[in-house]
Amino acid sequence: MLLRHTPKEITERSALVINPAKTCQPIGAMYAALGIHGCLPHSHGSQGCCAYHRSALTRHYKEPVSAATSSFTEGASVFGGQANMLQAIDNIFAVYDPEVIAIHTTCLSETIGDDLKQIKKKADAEGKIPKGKEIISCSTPSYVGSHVTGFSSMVTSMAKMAEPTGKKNGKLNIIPGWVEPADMEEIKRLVGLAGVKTILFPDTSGVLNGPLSGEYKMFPDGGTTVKELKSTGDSIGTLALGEWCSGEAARWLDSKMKVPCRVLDMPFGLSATDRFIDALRMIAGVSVPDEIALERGQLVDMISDMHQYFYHKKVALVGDPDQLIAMTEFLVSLDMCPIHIVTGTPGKKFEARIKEITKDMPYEVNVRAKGDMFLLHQWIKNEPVDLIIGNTYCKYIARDEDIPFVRWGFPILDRQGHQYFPTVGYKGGLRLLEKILGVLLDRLDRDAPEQSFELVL
Amino acid sequence: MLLRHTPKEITERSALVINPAKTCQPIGAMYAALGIHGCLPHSHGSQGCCAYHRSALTRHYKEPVSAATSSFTEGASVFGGQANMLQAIDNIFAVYDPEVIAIHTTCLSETIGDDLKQIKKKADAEGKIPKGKEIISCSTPSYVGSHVTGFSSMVTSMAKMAEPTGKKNGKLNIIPGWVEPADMEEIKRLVGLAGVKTILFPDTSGVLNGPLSGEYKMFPDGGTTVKELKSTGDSIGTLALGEWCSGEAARWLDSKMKVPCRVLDMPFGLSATDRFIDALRMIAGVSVPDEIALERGQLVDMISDMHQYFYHKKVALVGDPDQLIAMTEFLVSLDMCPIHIVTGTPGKKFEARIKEITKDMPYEVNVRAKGDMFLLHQWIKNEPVDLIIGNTYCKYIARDEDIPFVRWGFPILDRQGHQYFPTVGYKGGLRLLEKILGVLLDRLDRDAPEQSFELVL
Amino acid sequence: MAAIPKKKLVQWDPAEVKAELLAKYPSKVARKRAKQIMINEAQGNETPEISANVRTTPGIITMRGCTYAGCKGVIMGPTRDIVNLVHGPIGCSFYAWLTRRNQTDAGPDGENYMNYCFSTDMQDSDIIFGGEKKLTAAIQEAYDLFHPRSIAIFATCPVGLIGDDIHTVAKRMKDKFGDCNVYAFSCEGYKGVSQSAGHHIANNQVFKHIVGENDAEKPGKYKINLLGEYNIGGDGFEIDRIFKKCGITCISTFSGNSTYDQFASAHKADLNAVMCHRSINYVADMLETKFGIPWIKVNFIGADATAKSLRKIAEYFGDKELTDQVEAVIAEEMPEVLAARTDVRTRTEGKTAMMFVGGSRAHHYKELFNEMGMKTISAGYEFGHRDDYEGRQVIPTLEVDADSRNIEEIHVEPDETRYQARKTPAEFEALEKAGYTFKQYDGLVPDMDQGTIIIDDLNQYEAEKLVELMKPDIFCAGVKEKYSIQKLGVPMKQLHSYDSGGPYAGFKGAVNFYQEIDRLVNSRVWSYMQAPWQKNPELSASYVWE
Amino acid sequence: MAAIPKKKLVQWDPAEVKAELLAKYPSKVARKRAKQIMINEAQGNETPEISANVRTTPGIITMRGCTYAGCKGVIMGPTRDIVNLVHGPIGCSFYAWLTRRNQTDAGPDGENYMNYCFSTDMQDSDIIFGGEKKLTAAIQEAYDLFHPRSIAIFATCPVGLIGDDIHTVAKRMKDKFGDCNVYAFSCEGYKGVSQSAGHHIANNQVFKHIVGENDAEKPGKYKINLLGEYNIGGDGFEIDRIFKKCGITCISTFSGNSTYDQFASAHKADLNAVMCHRSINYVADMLETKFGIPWIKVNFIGADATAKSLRKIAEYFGDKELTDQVEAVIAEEMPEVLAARTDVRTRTEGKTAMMFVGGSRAHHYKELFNEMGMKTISAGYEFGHRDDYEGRQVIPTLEVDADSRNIEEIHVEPDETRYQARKTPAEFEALEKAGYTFKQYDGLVPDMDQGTIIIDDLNQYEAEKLVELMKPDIFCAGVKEKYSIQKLGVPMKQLHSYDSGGPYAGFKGAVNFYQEIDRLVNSRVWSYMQAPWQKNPELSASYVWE
Repeated sequence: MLLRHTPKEITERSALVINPAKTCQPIGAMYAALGIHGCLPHSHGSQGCCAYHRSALTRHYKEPVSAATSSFTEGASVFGGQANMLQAIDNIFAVYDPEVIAIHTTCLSETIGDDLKQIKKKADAEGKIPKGKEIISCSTPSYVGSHVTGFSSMVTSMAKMAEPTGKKNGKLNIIPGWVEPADMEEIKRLVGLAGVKTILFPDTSGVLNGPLSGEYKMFPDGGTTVKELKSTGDSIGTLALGEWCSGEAARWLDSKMKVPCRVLDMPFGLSATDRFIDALRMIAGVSVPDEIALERGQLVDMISDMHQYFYHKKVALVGDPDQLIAMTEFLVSLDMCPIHIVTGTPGKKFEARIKEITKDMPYEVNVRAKGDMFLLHQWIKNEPVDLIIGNTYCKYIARDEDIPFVRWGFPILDRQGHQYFPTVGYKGGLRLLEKILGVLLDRLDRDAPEQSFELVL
Repeated sequence: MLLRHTPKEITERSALVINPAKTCQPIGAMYAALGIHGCLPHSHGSQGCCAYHRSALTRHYKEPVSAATSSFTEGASVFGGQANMLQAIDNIFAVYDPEVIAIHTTCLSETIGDDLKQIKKKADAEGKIPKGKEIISCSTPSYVGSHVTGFSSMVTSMAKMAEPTGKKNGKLNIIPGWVEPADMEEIKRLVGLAGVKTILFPDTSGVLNGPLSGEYKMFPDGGTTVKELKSTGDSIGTLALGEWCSGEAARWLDSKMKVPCRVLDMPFGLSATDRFIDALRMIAGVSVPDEIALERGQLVDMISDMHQYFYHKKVALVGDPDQLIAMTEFLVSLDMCPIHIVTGTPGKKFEARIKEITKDMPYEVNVRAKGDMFLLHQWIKNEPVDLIIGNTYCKYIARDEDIPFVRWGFPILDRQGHQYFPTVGYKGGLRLLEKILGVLLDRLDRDAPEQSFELVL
Repeated sequence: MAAIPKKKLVQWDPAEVKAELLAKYPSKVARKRAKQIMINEAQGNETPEISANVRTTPGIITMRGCTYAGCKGVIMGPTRDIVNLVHGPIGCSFYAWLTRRNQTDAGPDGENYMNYCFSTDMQDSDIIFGGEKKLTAAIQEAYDLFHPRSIAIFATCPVGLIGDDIHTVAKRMKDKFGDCNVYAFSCEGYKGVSQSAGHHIANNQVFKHIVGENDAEKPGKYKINLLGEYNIGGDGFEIDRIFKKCGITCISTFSGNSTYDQFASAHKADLNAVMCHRSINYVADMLETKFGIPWIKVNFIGADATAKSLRKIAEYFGDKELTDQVEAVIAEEMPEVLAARTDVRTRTEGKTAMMFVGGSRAHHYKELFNEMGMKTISAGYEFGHRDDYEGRQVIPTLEVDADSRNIEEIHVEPDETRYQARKTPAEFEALEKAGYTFKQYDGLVPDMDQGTIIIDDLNQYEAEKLVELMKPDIFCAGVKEKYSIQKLGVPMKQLHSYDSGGPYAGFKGAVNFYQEIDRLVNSRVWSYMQAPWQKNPELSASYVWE
Repeated sequence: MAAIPKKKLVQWDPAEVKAELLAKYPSKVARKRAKQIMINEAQGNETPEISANVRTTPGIITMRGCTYAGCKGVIMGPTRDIVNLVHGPIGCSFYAWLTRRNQTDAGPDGENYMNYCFSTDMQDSDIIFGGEKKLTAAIQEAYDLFHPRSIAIFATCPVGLIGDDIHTVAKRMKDKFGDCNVYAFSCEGYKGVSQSAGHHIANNQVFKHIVGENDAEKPGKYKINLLGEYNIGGDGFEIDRIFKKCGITCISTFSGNSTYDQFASAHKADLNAVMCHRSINYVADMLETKFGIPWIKVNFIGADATAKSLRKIAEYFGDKELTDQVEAVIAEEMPEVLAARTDVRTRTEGKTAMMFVGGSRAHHYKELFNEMGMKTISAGYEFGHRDDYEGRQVIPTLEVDADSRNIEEIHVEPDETRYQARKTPAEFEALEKAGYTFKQYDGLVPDMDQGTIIIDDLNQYEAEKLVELMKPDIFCAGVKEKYSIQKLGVPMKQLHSYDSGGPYAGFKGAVNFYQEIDRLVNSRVWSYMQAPWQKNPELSASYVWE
């Protein structure tokens, strides 16, 4: 057994986290910043943070991830990191020449109380910021929230780049939240089909799913441009996909820029995508194009064709709140039964939302925000499931307990495809069904006695 | 063991086929005919043929497949099927009112020598064919060729609908061959991106991957229209994808209609897709759009990222000639080693082509046209492989020999996805890589001792 | 899963429905179909007449298959230790390869050819010069590779037309091998009007070439044969389980999970229990005439029907030990069944079903729907005969048409040495006085409600109309029909292959079926067909920001 | 796979390359980097000086990690039966969770916490009010759940800043438990200038808190410790296999696949063999001073180097039995190695490599490339010190800067009771006369060719330039560098994690490495970057129909 020391019996833990279902804020801020065209994320802390975040993102995407660091020394930790930051700004513009430096803090710089706004002022005063270049920043102490809240903070800083001209641009802001590059691309495709002009931010498509062409672009072609970000204040409205990832930025634009917003669930699965598409067509005042209707119909068709294999299968889920809410709703709509649901990100309203979605289910539901995968594993030992959906770390549980496993979420370190094939939208729903069905039927085929080994399923 | 009676020792068989790697011509003709908009395929023979073909296609697509039959009785078999056919024409137009009836023969009607051209003449003479309606037909005796040649025959009959006006239509004919609806859709997308106007025939997209909407359309929205088919004689040229499936029709248009043609491999994998795209841009005189270049680069990127897992893995392949040729070339380009390759379709030039593609491989290659899956299984027993790629029937070999298995080809009766996600083109290549990698890594994870169970792959 | 409330009951007038179904047909077709579409107006014991087992109309999209399918696919397919070699072009053998879900237990001897597909793959040269040489070679190759105890040869369409004498080839090879019984079936697809002819051809040959081949005594006190059970989805395994528990010995099953030796020993049973009346009642007659084994109609589809059938078997043997054991088994099995039934009925009561399948199944499964409180509002057979609808009493009056004439009828005599009456005339009389009925089957019609619609050889066009007009909660037929029905938003259950479900026979099967139907008729899925923007299509202005 | 011929050799002038690398830097940075980029012009035994183990420049994208990574990730990570509890916000523990490929064999006792991740997940309240209470509770919960023999605590950045006294907490819990050794590491990420400081902090604590805890005698005739081997991809398993075969007993490995008890018994060995000089040479010194165990530098990367190292160990013990066994093992293992080498050399001869990794690896792996006939045209360390480049003779001259000053240096004395010289002065003298060298390491530079470029703390910008200018056939570094290099069309091999390959140590490892490099430098893949239309871009007219 890989996790041989995990006991079935569950004891409450007040201080010890084992096998976390979250990581720290800065990596979220870094991922979000990569969704700005020509942006170099910068980690204001000791160099290890930056190294770890770059490694984690690189392993997930199998793509280069560039980011700089203030490389704090012990001295800097005592006397403050301003000198390091100013020096970094000089060097970054001199050597890498990005359009934007997106700085996030760390537990280190937060604990010593570095003030980025002040540092930026100083840099400005000293003329360290070349004309037309931008520096944005957000506060992401690792001891608050999780990678999800860090992502949200940087997205909010992106929103704060808005420079309203007073003249509406006729566009819709869409904040996709922490989804894959392929998902962002798919959202753009759907929006395009619906004939809505949009500003999508952040946008990591074309950044973290790039080609191999013999050329290395430190700043790839993708990403939301500074021009677009400045224009978000002139948009007709904002759709935020996911309360945890995107709500704050949307509400800031609403309250400060008077750009009305609506926070929807991330468009995973049938119903959440329905609500997204319905919002689009109402905002745009268009009727839904046949192509989208066809994709929807195909998803419903596959649900009906394969329903017998989904029906009442028990599922354990671990991941981030926005994703889990949409996935739970999707599974329930397939008549599957998500019975153990864990996120490491804090937030009681997550538990409430899940309970609401699962209230008609024939099984008792275990849900925990600020939980960990050790707890999830113990729940599974007490009430086994037919399927686990989560990030790569689930493979240790899946192997120990011999449970079919679909990789979904962050990080996925041991398989390919997530950066190329979307799971949002109706087509994404088809892909999720294909994957879920694949592992369930593989298991059926594996365990079937020879008498009932089936050719046709 | 499911195939417990299959001996390792190989003895030549002159008369007995066991576990065929092909089926008969009529089903190919039926599938092709479904790619015409508003067409009802008709099987001129006893009703069992039609029932079997409809069932097989239905199990593969999980979609309705409508086709009529002459329902031969013993009497008809003695006195000829003309009366049945004429009666069928009456009933079909009266009850189902299709745009086209696409008739194919069977071993029965061929053996007794029914003459469809003559029957059609008679129907015409007797005014049984309503104005503006079409009847096309092809000869598909089950005792010649295979489902692939049957497909080709019906496609050729579609080409023969050409009614040149003498005025070029500026379009390119593309004959995709026996690929999935999703593949035909993907070819249209690529061609669209390349800015080439085309007539794609047959086209089963929108026919066999339809939505569930509460409405049943016996004749779905998809399919090549009669108008388009009549116009193929005015096209600037024809690209036939796959010698076996599409070559004959293309050459007919070339020799009879003076529409120049080029026969390419089916665009599965990197190189075959390269040749397809290169042909498109040269014919259209356009440069390849960035979007296609990006998709290509992504495919190359994933090949390089995952090369270590493909390198020198042995593969057994079974399927149809055009698909196998492209797939073999693709696998070789990944440094994989396809060592056992079987098609049930006759054709010595298939073996020659495969030998050519695999000549630099470090292993001896077994290739057989007009072979069967019993032979393939015996080859595998004698020289085991790391992967099997083929239709659903391979699952019996895969389970007995405990070999990773990727479903690809026809029929796929026990999994979903093939009708929705293309495997042609660069994106299709990414999907193939994802699937191959998936089963190889699942096996790696399954068999890894705990010491070397990997988080990151 | 919460049951989705459905606005029921759709009102329809059967006469109008029938008129609708016929409206679009050319008059000739309309006249023909009118006789095959019957509004059930049974009064007392006089049943209206329906036209059945008649030709399919060319061009009308039928559900039917061919004689080969009935012979090779249905009857011989489930037999595991016979090499079923199809003589003909490749297709017919390919399509019958593992596509029916007859489950098989390879048993201790481990002989199982079910997963294999054997064909002579005839080529044009064989059509021109004849296929006997190739057939002979193929039989030899099969024998050399596998040394099976038996090889069966099946003719597909061209074989009859080119005149290959497959029976002589078979005989020659049988004599040559000595240790392998070889015989052939002239089941060309163009014969007869449906699979039914194929069943007949298959059963005749089994009777002629296999039954009675093994006279060795078989152990067991209460010995029966189960005729017309094909072990789809493991039905036969469940029935075997029950027989075993009751102490009943099943000498042979025709032909689910069967072996050559079972057929060969069939004459050693003391009672024939007939499941699928259509496919095999004539075998029961022949076994009675030749060996003196009486037969009764049974039905193991439905828990109550299962109990009834078990009691009927026990009553025949008239032995308290068996009767007690049967009652004990029923008492043990029923509670779980009733619990499941009570549960699902809260969600299925009053819902409606349609069934168009087989030559007996549509009748058998009505039992299960009854148990769930569901009403069968329309039903019919794919390849049934009039007696399957109206009851065996019509058999003498059936006229044999051109298509049936060529299907061989075997004339059998009592076997000089092996005929043996199973009971004394007095015993039989006593049983019958007590209301016991031998070789009795009343058919589907009497069990259908007044005003329901019974349709023979339903076709795709009529099926679609029927669903549109009568809006059933579930529709049952085969895979070809499944998806066109479901496109209409009505769940469709395959009753040939069970959609990879089952078993549905016996007690456990009943529970499986209850739950499966509950899943289908109460699934959320059918509520997804409409998108929100279809439900309220008004636009723009109405969008509410936070 | 056919080797793809590549047009070699790119001509470049090292001085120009260096100038190019520096051109874009602000002058201050350029001056600093100039000292860390050295053109190798070694004459005789005088090696030029390089600046190393100095601060990373803020804003310059470095390959380096932090002190915590070196301490928890590298040194303590591979130890399986110690619960490694990270005190700090969640991230640091999460990122070090199974991301290094130290393989572990749970052994007979089955204790293995490698697959677990333990953290106190500090929250803002802990930062404000102090984290000692939470740490105490977490240690207690870990103890109650697992009852491990030891718990190690690691401080991340904020811990030092808010002044949690983790050492006192550890001591208190150790005393409380009695049966569980608890100790802490002040390895905050901001300390030092690279992972190197973390290695030092870790090793010091291991030496202080664990080494010498178990005085029980260990069986074995030729007892050694292997220092600085971390069992990445199973390297340690291969070395253990070879030791076993030779009859050498490895008392403890620092710290690949190690256990608490191995560390505790390290003082029972008679020789310390040092693999990674950078991470552990000072431990070797301390073990010698305190217990009298002499040390030698070894290298098991490369088959020849492995043979050389085995002979060196055997020579130390000076026992014919061992010498013969070692020779026998080498004789048995080498043929397969040479066969593989000969084969791949036909495809790798003359190709070029670059390596920028670790504090010794870049040097060790040069051996393997040499064996393949490949030239290392540029190399350097990520966290090496001057002695790793220039050799130990420079150690006395190294000035301790502000960053290193705070990294504790332990002063050790000979152990009164347990110090014991392993050989007599005469024996040592004899060995040295025979040319045997103890505690000797000459560093990377002398092994590099004239005119090659040696670069300390290479950064992403320089790496990209270097590859563009010198076009190596393969580039070696870590995962962060992998894909930017490969985008340039140059295969990149990770020498931290081996890209899920390995083992590469010892004899079998050498064969693995040959084959892996052969795969990489001769892969077809790099020829696919250009599409056909890029190769001949002319258009339309030229299309040839059949």
